[in-house]
Amino acid sequence: MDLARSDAQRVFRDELRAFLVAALATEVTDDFESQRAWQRALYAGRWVAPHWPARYGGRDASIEQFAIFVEELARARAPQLANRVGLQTAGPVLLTHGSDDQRERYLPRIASADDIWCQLYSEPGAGSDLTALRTAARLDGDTWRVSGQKVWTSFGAESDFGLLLARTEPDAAPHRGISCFVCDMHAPGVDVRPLRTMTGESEFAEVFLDDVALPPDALIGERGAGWEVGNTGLASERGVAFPLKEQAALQILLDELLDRVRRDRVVPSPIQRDRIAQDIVNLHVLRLMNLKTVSQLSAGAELGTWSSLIKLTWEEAAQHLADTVFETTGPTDPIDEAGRGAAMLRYRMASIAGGTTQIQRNILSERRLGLPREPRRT
Amino acid sequence: MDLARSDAQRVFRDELRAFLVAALATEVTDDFESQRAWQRALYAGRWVAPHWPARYGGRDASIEQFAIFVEELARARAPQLANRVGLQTAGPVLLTHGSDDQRERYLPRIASADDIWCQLYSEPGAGSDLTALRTAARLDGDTWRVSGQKVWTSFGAESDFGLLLARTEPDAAPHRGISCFVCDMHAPGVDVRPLRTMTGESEFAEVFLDDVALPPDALIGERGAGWEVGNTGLASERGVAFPLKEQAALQILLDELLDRVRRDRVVPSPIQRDRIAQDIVNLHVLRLMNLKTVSQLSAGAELGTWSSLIKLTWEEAAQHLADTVFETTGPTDPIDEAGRGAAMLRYRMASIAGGTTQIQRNILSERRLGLPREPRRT
Amino acid sequence: MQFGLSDDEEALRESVAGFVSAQCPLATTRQLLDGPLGYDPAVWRRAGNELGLAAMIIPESYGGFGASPVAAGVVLRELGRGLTPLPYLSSAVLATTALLALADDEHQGDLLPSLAAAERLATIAIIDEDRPALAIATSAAGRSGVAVSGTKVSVLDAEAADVILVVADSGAGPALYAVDRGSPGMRIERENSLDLTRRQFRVSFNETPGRPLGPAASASGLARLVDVACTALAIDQVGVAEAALHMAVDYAKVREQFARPIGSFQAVKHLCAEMLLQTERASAAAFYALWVAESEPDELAIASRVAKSTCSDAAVAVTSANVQIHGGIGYTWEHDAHLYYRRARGAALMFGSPESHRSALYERLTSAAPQEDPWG
Amino acid sequence: MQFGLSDDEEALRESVAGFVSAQCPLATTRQLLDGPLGYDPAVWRRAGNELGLAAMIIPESYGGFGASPVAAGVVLRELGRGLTPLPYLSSAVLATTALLALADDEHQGDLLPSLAAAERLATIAIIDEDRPALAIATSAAGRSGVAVSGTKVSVLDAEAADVILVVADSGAGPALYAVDRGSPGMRIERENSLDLTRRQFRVSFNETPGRPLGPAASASGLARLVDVACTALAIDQVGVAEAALHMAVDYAKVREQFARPIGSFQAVKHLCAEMLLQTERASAAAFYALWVAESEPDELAIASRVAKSTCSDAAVAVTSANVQIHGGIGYTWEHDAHLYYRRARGAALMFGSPESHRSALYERLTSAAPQEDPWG
Repeated sequence: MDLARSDAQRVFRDELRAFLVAALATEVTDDFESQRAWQRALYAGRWVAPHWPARYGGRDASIEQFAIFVEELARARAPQLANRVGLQTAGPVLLTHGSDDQRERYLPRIASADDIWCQLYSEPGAGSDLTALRTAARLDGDTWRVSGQKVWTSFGAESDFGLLLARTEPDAAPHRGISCFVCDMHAPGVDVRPLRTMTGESEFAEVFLDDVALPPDALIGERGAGWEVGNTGLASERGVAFPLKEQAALQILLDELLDRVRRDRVVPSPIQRDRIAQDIVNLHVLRLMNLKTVSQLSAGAELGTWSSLIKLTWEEAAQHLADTVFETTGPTDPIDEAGRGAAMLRYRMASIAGGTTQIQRNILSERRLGLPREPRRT
Repeated sequence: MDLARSDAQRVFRDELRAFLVAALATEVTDDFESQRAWQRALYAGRWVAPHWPARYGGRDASIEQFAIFVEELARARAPQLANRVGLQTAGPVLLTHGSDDQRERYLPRIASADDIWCQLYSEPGAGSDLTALRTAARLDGDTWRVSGQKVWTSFGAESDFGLLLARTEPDAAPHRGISCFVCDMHAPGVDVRPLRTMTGESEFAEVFLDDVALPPDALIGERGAGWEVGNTGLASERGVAFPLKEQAALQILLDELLDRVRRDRVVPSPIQRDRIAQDIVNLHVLRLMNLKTVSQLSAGAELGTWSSLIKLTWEEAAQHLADTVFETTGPTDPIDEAGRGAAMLRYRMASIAGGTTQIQRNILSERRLGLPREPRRT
Repeated sequence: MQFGLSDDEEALRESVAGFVSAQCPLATTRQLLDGPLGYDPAVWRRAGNELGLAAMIIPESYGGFGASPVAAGVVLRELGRGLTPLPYLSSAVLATTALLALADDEHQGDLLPSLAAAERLATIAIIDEDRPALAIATSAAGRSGVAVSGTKVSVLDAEAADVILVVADSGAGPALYAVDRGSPGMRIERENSLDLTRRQFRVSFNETPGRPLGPAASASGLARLVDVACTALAIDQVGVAEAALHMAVDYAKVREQFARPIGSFQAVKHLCAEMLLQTERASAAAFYALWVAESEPDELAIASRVAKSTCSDAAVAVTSANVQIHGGIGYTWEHDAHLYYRRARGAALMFGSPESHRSALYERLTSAAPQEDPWG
Repeated sequence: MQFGLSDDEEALRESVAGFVSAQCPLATTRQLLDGPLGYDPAVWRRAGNELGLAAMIIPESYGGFGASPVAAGVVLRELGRGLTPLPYLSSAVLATTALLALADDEHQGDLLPSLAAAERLATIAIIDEDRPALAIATSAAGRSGVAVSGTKVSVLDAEAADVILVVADSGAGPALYAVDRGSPGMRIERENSLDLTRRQFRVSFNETPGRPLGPAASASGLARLVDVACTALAIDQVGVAEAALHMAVDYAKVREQFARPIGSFQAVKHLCAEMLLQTERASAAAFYALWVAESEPDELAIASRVAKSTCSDAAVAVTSANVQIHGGIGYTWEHDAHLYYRRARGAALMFGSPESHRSALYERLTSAAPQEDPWG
């Protein structure tokens, strides 16, 4: 048990902090084009994806340094990166499974935010059961012809490329017949429509693919290996970046609330005080669970089902805190910029997206505790 | 919607109250023989089973009057009836399915507490799944020979007779091959051993049956119909008596707690105050749910799955209150006569006995909401 | 004894349910969300003419039907089930109850017949900004006419109301005042409320002319008004919870994942069973409070708080679970799940949070000797 | 960075686990439940000789091994897992910590070597009856000798201890006093505690002779002692929760109902998954507090309270769920499930309930400016 930071980590952090102080000296807004400009500024300092190889704009940083990077950006309240899906999802996939040509072509432009990427995985009929996806890619000569419908696509409207999962072998076992592609979002047949969520915002899109033609080199990795290819990085940088960013978002929300309590702008009842204290505890524990993630990865261990424990810890912390914020703040003085109750509504999706609570519990009970799978319907 | 009491009900209640005031004028202790004496005193006034026919010692009372009866005994803090298993379990079974001879022979002595009865249903391998019971009754000439093991038998040591479920048709479907018997607890081969529970008390027994011989007229109702016969009354007087008595027991516990709060012998924290308030709410709602039970039965409706809602309402209220009592009272001043935490330990069984929480939820989801049964193992 | 609807009450329920599904289905309500009132005044008039909703609890002497609180509850439950934004709660229940309890005969005779005929709409303004419900800060003063000053929040349907009944300090205690639409010094702002199907307003008065409707009210008279409001919201939440439960169960039966209906998984089944339990507990608590409101008024202070806290907790839990069971589709704007969740969350905080009602119950039952026989 | 046991720590864990299962299995502990001490002193001596438990955190200069709090936590977790009633927490952790923090060199030199050699046993008496942990009412006065008066509760292993370290008011603030076994005016009564595997005592002193061990302690010095106690109980509860989780999972795999292992039903599977989650969260919180105790002492006030509240809530929930999953058999005296439940319930209230620790966290993080960088 040793959680002390090494000198190298401190140097890395201090250099990053100095860069961020300078880069954030001027006020930055949070619209998409500002996020793109911010990503370019980071790219210029080689601070956009430090764990990537230097040849693609990174610093060959360790996973511990990458964790420091994510935390420091949040701590500095830096804007989001415009191309975060490209960096977190397409990046690891291409680095691991892309051809040399694909890597050269896409990775630098992902890092520089010249190309924006989105993810085309979920479908209306394939939510918890992603292996049930039905979007099909059919080989016509050497051209892939893709038809189907995708949902829950972030940056659908802004994207130049989409990382696509489609069924290429209709007769194979459900998770074996899937392949992973680069989909040109400007190609004919790609139709992106905004998807409005319960919060009233349209932060996602539905993407309709109608006989979209993709060239042979759109395929990433082996044909039929799309399940493994598309999930690359889920248990490493994505397994670190997402929870750390979410932890930071919750910490900011909690800090806002505590600040209001200190200034008597929120006067919680005794029960609400206990709720807030539980939020403090939950965030503290989430931080420790995330530390443990980094520790495991830096020791070279697979995360495996640990990710389900992180997911459940996060979703409980998020929903509890968002509910607290709603219940403690009056209608005239919301903490959320989006209005009172906005976080409470938004975090309903924490127990749904990325594997529902129920799916995580199934994974833990079967794969971590070794309890029997349920019987299949006869 | 009309919850007003009729004049007849008020007359019934007032007569009972007057009887109880007189009968309880002298101090009554709560050991078994005192409970037997108390039951005899009630029997003398025809107040032991008012819903029974007059010829067996009852008053042909309605279910609403029976509910009043149960509540008034609790309200007067009357002692328990020694033969309560006989009255609540054997009584309805014999009244509905017993032969004339069986009724004449057993019912008056059940009411007078001359015979004490117990129930022999649960087995170590048949808890949630009662249809899995393995105790077998085999016909040898005209004698039934019974072997097997029963658990969770109240009054095992004090009983003269046991109401027994045993498998008589080994080849029939699990719940079809069971028959219901009167088992003479003094017969050779009956071995009763005390079963100590987590509270440290031995309020139950294990009963071992080793080739016990039962005469032909020990069979109650049809052979193979034991499942229906043995569960008679579950959804009528037993469905009223048990929840009302338990409601009363919880009300007494809550009253004790509130009384201590009033006298500053318990000084709850703000969180504990909210817990206590929730206990007040829970008991109020349990009372209303029980009222609704009586209303349904008096309208001639079947309770069916409603009993599962009652069970869940009760077990939640019971465990919540018992936990509150433990948490709010110090080690030197327990509310429970049995010591600090005794109720908390005892009510662990509320979510296990009589159908676990999980079984009740299954019943509700499948039979009340019409959700699909789970697939059977292939 | 009957703990459940009588044949008459059941017939009323069916006709209201039929009216709601025919005249104001949720698809229509969605189209009115951005409209000026949030509902269609023509439908409200039809509800008055065809069902007598506006006149229900008004005594026959004022042109009403003199119906019981239980009957009003039957209506509120159906309007909750349909998230129907008609001004029934505001005008026909709360304002009417306030007039019957706190106005003198003359003003009752002035206002109630026009409310009964659905010719006019009223609402009540009782909750002061940043004060508990019964600590009335809004004041009414003046020699000839009366001028009302102060700010009220959570006023239902204030924009639609022809007259706002304001509880204000008369100098001799709180009393009821009528302020007409468009009176000078009155400002009506829509609150940025989570709930999209029940509009709430912040209404401020600055030397606004008001008509005194009756003498200063007793504390218990005012408290009873809040008790009635809590009971009304409680039964509304029962309808909300029942609708969400049925949506969830229906979806769980047809949505398939892993080649099975999701409703065949115990995780979903047991969640539905828990939703059912919460809903049934809420229903028992709300109907009991409604019955008590008429038949055992002394018990209303307790029964209404039990009902409001139980129904609020239930409606929030059940509508939240409904979102969860629907998964992604339940998180979309187009799906109705969020409308129910928003309604439940909003109603839970109106006229006191569950916690505040429990706190009041605790105080009542632990101060001095018990005032009620808990054995009922 | 390593958030988990080092090879040495893992080796320690295995040897303690081996010792527990060989020398003090639960079946043996059950036989000692009604005995005079609740444990076998010979086994404690062997634990001293073979594992060096008594000497672990005592500095080498006093005959100990100078081990870290994390190492002590590794031991506490195994003793919790086995419900092992050895006086490790009382003497080797709490009394030793108190001596190291509050006694002067002379008295450390007097007591620590004999504790390290497992020749003597000590315990601490810090919690006054009806007072919060740090409001010390017990007093020490006198000119030549010192006389201690007052009543302490929740004193561990008081009957077994050769010396009781009493925190009492010296006049200039609370300080540590040693009271020897059998001193006049001292009365030791076993508390009727729920927990059968950790004995607690009420100890009253009436003009009992005591030896002052050091100067008056600072408030922070005393607070740190309570923080260490909370951290120790937290990791004990991790062991308790882990044991209960494993019992439940093992049983769910073999117990059949409806012709299936009950562990194939989602209701049971998901309950087990939730137990796992609680246990893992608790483990992270407790090990972090242990690490902080040595490496970031300023953070201990927060980390220990987070750990104590998290581990208490987890242990109670997990041990209760374990009873539920076992069904009827889990409700029997002969089954071990209740011993774990009792232990968890008892430990949850020692040195402050989860609620009291949350309340302290709230006060700390909302009073004035934040004292810690929450970003870690």
